[in-house]
Amino acid sequence: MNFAVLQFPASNCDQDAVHVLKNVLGHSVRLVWHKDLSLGSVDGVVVPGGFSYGDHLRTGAIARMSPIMQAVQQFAANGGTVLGICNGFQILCEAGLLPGALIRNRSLQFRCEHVYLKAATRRSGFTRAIPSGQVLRVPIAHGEGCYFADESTLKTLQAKDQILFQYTTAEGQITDAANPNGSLLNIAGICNERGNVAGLMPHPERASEGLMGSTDGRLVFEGWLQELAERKRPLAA
Amino acid sequence: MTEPAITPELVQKHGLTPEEFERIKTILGRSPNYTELGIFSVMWSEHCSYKNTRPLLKGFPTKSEKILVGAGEENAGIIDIGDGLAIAFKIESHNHPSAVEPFQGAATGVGGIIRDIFTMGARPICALNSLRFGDLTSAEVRRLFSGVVSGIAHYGNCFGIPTVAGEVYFDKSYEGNPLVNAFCLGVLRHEQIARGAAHGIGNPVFYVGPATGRDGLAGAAFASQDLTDESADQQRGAVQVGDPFMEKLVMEACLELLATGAVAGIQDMGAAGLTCSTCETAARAGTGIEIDLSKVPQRAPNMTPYEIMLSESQERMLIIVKKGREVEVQTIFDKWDLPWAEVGFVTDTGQMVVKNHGRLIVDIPARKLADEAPIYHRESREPAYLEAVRRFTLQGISDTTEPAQNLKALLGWPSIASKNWVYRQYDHMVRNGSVVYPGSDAAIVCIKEDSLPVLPDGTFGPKFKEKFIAMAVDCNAVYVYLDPYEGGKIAVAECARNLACSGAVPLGTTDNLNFGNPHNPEIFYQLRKSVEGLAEGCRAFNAPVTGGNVSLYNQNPNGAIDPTPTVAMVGLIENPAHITTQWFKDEGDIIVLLGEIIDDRDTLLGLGGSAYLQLIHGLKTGNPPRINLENEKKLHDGVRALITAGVVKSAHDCSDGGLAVALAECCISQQIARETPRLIGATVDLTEFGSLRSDALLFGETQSRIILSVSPTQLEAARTDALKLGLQFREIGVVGGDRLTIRGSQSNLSAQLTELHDPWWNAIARAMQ
Amino acid sequence: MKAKITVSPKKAVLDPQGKTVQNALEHMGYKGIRAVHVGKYLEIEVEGDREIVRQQIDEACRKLLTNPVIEDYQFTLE
Amino acid sequence: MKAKITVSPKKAVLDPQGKTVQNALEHMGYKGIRAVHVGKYLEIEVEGDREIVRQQIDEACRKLLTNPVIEDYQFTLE
Ligand SMILES: Nc1ncnc2c1ncn2[C@@H]1O[C@H](COP(=O)(O)OP(=O)(O)O)[C@@H](O)[C@H]1O
Ligand SMILES: [Mg+2]
Repeated sequence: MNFAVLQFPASNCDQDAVHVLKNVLGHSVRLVWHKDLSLGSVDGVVVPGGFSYGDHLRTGAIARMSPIMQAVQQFAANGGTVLGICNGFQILCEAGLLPGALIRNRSLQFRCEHVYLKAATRRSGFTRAIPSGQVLRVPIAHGEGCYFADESTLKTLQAKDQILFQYTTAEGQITDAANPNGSLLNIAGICNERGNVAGLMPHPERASEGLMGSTDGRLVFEGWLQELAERKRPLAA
Repeated sequence: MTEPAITPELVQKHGLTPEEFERIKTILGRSPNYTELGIFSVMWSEHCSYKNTRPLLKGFPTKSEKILVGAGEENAGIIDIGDGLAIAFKIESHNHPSAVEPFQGAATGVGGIIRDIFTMGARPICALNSLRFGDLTSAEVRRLFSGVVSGIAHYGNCFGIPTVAGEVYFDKSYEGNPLVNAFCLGVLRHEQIARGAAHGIGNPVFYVGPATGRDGLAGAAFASQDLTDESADQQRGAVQVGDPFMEKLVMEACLELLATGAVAGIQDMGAAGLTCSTCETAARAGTGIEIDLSKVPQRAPNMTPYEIMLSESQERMLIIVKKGREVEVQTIFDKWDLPWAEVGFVTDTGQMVVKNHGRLIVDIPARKLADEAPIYHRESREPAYLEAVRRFTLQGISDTTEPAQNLKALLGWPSIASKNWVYRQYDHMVRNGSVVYPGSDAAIVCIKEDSLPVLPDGTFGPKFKEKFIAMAVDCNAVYVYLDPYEGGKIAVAECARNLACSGAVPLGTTDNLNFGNPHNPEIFYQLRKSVEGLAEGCRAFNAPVTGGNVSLYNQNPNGAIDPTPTVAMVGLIENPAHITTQWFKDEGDIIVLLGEIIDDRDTLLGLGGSAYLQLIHGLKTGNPPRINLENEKKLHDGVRALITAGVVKSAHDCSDGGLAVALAECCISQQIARETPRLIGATVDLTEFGSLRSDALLFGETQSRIILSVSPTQLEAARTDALKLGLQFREIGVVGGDRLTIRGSQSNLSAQLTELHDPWWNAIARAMQ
Repeated sequence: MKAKITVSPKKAVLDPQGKTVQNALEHMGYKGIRAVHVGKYLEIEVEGDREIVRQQIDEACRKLLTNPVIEDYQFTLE
Repeated sequence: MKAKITVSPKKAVLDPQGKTVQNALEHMGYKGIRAVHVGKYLEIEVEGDREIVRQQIDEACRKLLTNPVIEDYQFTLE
């Protein structure tokens, strides 16, 4: 596959995303500069983590005005798949590609640690490779990861199966104590109605190699790759 | 605008003595003007010139076959790690700015040390921090502590550098004068080493980064004064604000530019800003430099030459460009939307010349300014308090009757308790290289392809096998206070021991000398003796000093801080199979103690200066434990050999809190995920030492001890190897269960792991509520 | 001209910062505090036709300066 | 009563956030912007004697709500 990883000023998990897609999973990846107008020909786009524009004003607020975001909007409108990780999730929300917003952690502190997650649905490419019921251990690293949306948006998310990941206990229970940032419904990741744009606060790219302490995050990419492979395969005659 | 006349009062206000002023007049052959006076005052401050400490620093070992750039040559030292790769690292203090404005002070401290590293051409890949505060019972201390930690988090997280290790101690002596030492390490190929020298007569000089404001005016001079309420007040107007976003862009642009080969020399504008960067680059190259201030981007209206030259606005760099290649600089900096300006050129005069709109303002011999600051051999006298310290005995201190309570108290003592409240606020994983996170003896970071700066063709260059860098930072300042020489040695030994336990071979050391006012002979004695101790230690472990920092005048109205020569050591692990962590792994594994159970030549049995005496008896006194560096070295080589032989499952050194605390840490310190520790118990039998005092046996801090766990099937192999290596090898227990039990014959200690974990994990968070 | 923009969290949005400030104030001994909300304040110095500026600021608030999902804003021109 | 407090970075102090927002606005095509400053806005709902409240708010601003080293504040009581 060919992936584009966007690069905004002060993206800082861009190389990490490249590393995993290229060196761990063996696909071809290009970094795409925020001032570019086109993504080129790609199968998938990663909006990586970091502190685009220093998180000034609001996380993701300024990045979403970047020229490249027009191309991402277009790519998504054409059904292309986009994955936002951490700051990427924040940018996609600001850009209106995903509903809701990410606000300051209820602890008011940045948090870097492993958390437990469960896929809330397996309908999405990003969750389909996760064995049902499996609890993933993946790190978070954010100060503003508390997912917020108004009640009707939350209802829609639930009704349309758009909640991808929820924070859980080690046993897979969705409890308040397992919620590291105060997200409504323990939401760690969602997708749009069509299912082709997704965002999550935890960092699957930091949990894709044994040496880094967990390989659970790889499942997110593997599912995505399966889906892309199916799309590419000409429909069986 | 008329400039103030040069009066003796003005000279004194600039921290210069009448003799120093005479020396300036001799150098110039005339009286300096106001701007020149300011320039001399910052360049000749302790912070920039080391005028009080240079003779002492000469005692450090600074050579090894692996050193590519040595101490004092450049902004940071560089060490070869094989395969054409090298690392650059250094530690630096930001104590006084952090006392005035903890968040920004600490943040800009991190920014400054990161700049020192990428100035060398290296890509910064991880950071450490060493912190000291007063007692957490004080609201003001809590404000400083939380401000400093969030400042470090803010800068490092946003910049995108993992903060992977550190240390935090709390002691009254730091009240009002916290210590904030920040360390950064970067990676590069040998051929990518950049120099801070203004080579090439006629080469243009570029200023890049944000505009100059009035921030941090004369910060270097500020760092070289006692911290009084008054000086803190005066400095209020001078707070530097850090912008990690800007620095990230400046770094990426500089690394991209360095790859083009268009750069003749590069230096960051740190302490003393434009002044220091211009005169040092010229002095290093033996050239001169001329700049015109009217070309320097300015943030505030009507800035005077004095202000522009002395400003410490952050995130700025000085770049000497090869003539004819200016466009490459402009293109790259425009790409990153960064301001740049051509402000001058390199000359052959040896002079540092500053003009403003063409009018001559400053004309000083660069080398004399940069390298010929006066040097002082300060008077040194043994501190009076040491006599009482040496007289202290254990007589009248009755042995413990409640060891389990003592252990819980020690684990919940903020200086010993888990620092997760701190490091969970730091992104310690970004860049996907952190292999061992904060929480074990040393942090370990993987060096892989994308750790490196790019090459001219935009690639990372030839493939290489991943390498692993281990780092730790340590200093038990109470030991140093009680015995500066021995304490200095122990600071190095503890750091090296942390590396050895994680499987690493030391490569080099960087140190940060935090002391009080050196004009006080007793303080100078602490400084002199502890530097001697550090130097001995670095020699013993073949870990030469590649650079460091001196921070003096750390005083509050009640006196000086405890002498705190912080030591950060860096080591290498070639094979990932040798990466070792401190926690016990599997039920049934055998617990082994390497080293003597207690140093019986120590009349205080390891309790002098111990955490136990401080916390349980309220005593900060007694001779600290002795250290024999030869034994210690043998221990480190031994533990590494055992690790390499594959017989070690965990290794943890005994330090603050002694054997009992170390054992408890082996049982409770593995963290699986948020609020999910992995607890694993142990049963330890020390009855054979029944004749010893329990407090000394459990909590004494005898040096040169390491706790291993070994699989029963490998025990004999481990023992055979250890004895061959001349180590003392003693089976003391078995891993397993949900309690820690230590049997002695005077008393038994037994506690549920959850009861040990709770105070240890939560003590700081609770103190901060 | 100076546009002064105040941005506050929407009522339905969790405002832990407001709560923390309120607790701290109460700790310091201040009485009678009913609620605290923490938001943002922006000052924009701008030249141009007053009416056009007003429209532009309003637009900028909607497009960039605030996020309507979580924030309300008000501004004055001076 | 409602105290409305605006906090802005001191003029001499670097305001990286303001600068970034200014650049972003210019990139979006807005003209004539001289400067942008980004600060904080606090609303405190409080009961009590007006004069005493005024004093208390002022004190709280100095001691807790702002950092006098780098920030200025203003407030009104409504
Ligand atoms: N300020 C800090 N930043 C990051 N990590 C820290 C900090 N303070 C302590 N740590 C980490 O916590 C662990 C325990 O630290 P410390 O108690 O100093 O251990 P030791 O006694 O082995 O030197 C280490 O892994 C250390 O790196
Ligand atoms: Mg330590």
